[in-house]
Amino acid sequence: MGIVNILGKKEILMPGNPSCPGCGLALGLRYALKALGENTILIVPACCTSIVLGPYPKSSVGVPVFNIAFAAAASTAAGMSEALDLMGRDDINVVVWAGDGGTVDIGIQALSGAAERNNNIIYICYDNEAYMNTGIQRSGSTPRHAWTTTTVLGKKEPKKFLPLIVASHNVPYVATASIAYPQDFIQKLKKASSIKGFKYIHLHTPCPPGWRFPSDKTVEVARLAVLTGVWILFEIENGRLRLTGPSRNLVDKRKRLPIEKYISIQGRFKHISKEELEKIKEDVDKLWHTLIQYSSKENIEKQ
Amino acid sequence: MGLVEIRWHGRGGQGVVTSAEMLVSAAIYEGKYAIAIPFFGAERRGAPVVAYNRISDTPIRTRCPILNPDYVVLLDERLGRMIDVVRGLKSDGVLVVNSKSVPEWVDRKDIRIATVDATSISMSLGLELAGIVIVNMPMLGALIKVSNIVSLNSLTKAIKAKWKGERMKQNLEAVTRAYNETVIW
Amino acid sequence: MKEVLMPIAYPTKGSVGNTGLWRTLKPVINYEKCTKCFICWMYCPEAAILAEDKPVILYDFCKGCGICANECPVKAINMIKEV
Amino acid sequence: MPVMPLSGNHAAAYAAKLSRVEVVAAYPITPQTQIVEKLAEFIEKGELKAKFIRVESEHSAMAACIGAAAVGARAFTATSSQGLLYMSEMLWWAAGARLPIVMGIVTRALAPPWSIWSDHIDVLSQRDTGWIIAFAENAQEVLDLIIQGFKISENDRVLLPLIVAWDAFDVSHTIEPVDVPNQNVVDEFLPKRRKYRHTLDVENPFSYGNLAYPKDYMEFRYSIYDSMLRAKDVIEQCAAEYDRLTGRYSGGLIENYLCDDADIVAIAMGSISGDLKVVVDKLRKQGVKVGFCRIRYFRPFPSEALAKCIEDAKTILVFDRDISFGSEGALCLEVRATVNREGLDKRVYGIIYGIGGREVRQKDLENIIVKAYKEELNHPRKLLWLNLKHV
Repeated sequence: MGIVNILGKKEILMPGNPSCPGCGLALGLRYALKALGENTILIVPACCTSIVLGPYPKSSVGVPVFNIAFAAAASTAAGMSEALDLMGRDDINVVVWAGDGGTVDIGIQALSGAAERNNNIIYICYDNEAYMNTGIQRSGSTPRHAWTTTTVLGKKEPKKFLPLIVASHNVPYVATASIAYPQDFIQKLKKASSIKGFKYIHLHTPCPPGWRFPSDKTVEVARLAVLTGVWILFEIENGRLRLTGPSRNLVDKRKRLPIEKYISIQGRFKHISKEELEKIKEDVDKLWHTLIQYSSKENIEKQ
Repeated sequence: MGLVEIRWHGRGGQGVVTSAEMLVSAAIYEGKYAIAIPFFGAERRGAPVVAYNRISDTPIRTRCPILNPDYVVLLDERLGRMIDVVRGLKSDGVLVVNSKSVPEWVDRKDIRIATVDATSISMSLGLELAGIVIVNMPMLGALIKVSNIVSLNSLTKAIKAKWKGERMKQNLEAVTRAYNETVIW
Repeated sequence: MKEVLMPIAYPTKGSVGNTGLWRTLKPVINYEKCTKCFICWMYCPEAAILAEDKPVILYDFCKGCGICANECPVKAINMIKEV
Repeated sequence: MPVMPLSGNHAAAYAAKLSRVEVVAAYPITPQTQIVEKLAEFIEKGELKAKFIRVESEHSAMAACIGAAAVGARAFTATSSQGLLYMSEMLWWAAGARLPIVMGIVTRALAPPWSIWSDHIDVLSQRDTGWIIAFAENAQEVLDLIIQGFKISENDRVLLPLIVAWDAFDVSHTIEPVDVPNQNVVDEFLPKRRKYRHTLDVENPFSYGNLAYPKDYMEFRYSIYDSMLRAKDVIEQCAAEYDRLTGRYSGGLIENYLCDDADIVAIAMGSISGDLKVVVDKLRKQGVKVGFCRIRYFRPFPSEALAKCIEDAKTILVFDRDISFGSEGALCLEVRATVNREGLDKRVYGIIYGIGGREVRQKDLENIIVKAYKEELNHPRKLLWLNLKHV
């Protein structure tokens, strides 16, 4: 029962909601609500979760949720957190739960504003790497060469990596997480909840219909993303980057699983050529390089 | 007192809008009605600016621009060489100008002229900001001297309500000195 | 209307009904093999597995995604066809 | 109650302060900026206990107000022109979410070409958002309508956000004596904002605004329509109560200025109203039976009150400081609809004036009324653009 105690039995995301079978974001939301508890208000912009929340007059979550326009999540949350602070309610987590489109594309202005003002909110971006709610169109967060309905030959540009952009706002806490590593994610959420100011967590949430893999492989795909080094787990606290979870042991490239293992399991990459695969590998190496440079030397040596 | 209409000409930064505002403030102390309408252009500091005042014993509903003022107050004498500052000034109306003497460009015989060396007064009191001498207070003193639309006492009250400390003293001194030094030609 | 109508939605289990009907494959736990590690419970995106003294699947809501079967370290869960 | 020399914009800031707003979120734009500068000053000096959120856009300004209002705070913002259009999406959200927010709009023309001067197109483009929309004539009314605005907006049978609009420079920067009510008077008129059924609360969780299928959606829109109709009574009641407490009647759906026996009635909104009243007085002295009807609330549109006001007039002149391209002025369209709906027999002339701050003199207003009186105007189908340069 170790895991059960760590995660907690209470289910705030309720079964019988409209998520797709094997939905990565639903799993992420279930963890997030377990970690943050009932003193939480969710702000949800247009995204898959707008549907997962359930049709009026029923809701699939047991905390207050405010639906808001696509570009407005962070600013709405800022207004809420300031108002709650004025009312003396500093015990409530004001949490944005937004997809990658609503975060890295249309929502980035409001996100940047709230981050710069250091508004007291937790912003969680669940990244399924495309506009899934509208039917798999590419977003700024879609990785290079991935098929989407608007990049039928694969996306030409690399993934816009938002965590470091947010970190450039000098916010107190930025982290990445994966649904394959719930303990790591939950720890980060609890830490974020204890810090005052702007907290950002970027959660990798594979999507079976969008990434073209069977619904039972969601966690496996998420795990392979981490073990191949494609998705890197870290946290940046007061400007110091620290690798977390399995990523701690993957600074040495040779310790990572081959990227092919991650790529070949997903239909969205099935068209790619050898050269394109090499380009994807380059992108991964580049990100590792950037992150290693970002972390302090002693930090890396310790690992 | 019937309706009195005033047009102010100056340069951005000289305090035209503030003087128009102070006149409203002073009028309120006398139970009069007044309105200050700054004509707001997109211009920056140093560019010519215009503001209007209407003062009356009865409520003022009109807000369209003043075409035939009773008084024209000119904060920068040199502006008179560029634009027709006395345009529409009523016959027997008064041009109040920041100058030591009657400017040579005044070509109307049917108007009266009052002058005050506001620049010297303000400079001697250190009323300067970012390289521009703020002459609005002495010009206000000159205007009420020639017009009597509000009393020096009411204007003093208005100044005391708006500023404190050294700035208030400087402004009061500027108004009073100009009030006493204004020459009506 | 007597009152202002507000789009308020209250928490409800089965907000879209019994999603168990969506299922084509059904996970069945072989409790003889089950080590009660609760990894299936942990990874269920639907919260359709209860953590009792052993994991219990809520078939009313399980959509049959199969993650539990895929993640079970001892392969104690079989996906079988719904009849 | 002290009389203070205030610009329209500063009157708005005092109104928000007297209304004890709790959250202000705003972005600078000419000619609105002094409102929020003054509010920021009140807050920083501790004269107003509120949060000022210095947002990065107008879209976020309204979003922040929505967030604050959703958890029960009294929220205020202000904007103009392009800022209002950028915010537009969130206006629909605020109304749909039934959140009582009050916003000041300093009316300003839209670009291109750039213009910072007044017309009403910015506000009227937001006509159908579900916001109550009021136009103030002067700084006093800016103050009075904002304070009343919170009361109207927060009425639990209304629960719709509310705009008070006033004209750039003509009101926003013009300084006038404004009778500022004492705080205790305003407190009595406008108690602390209450908690509603839809105020978010962790003790009573619900999702707000979830997907509504066609079987459910339409009723929400009907409810807004229904509340707008009810707002008409609430607006009148609030004006009466405000009058009782302050001794000043400064509100209500319309202003009837000498319309009752008029043959010809001019209709307009905003700052031109004072000049129109002066012109009416002048023409009355000359024996012209003219009246002026000011539309104070454009939404809900006061059809019934207007119909009564113009009942006996033969000719109606509608002064629009806006143009709906391909049709005519928005106010004129409303007046025609009212005339038609009430089965009245009138000639209605549409006049477009003051676009982008174009100067209008009393003489211009007088000439056009006299022309109409002498039945010398062109056919009502021909829209008249006042002081248009020869093009």
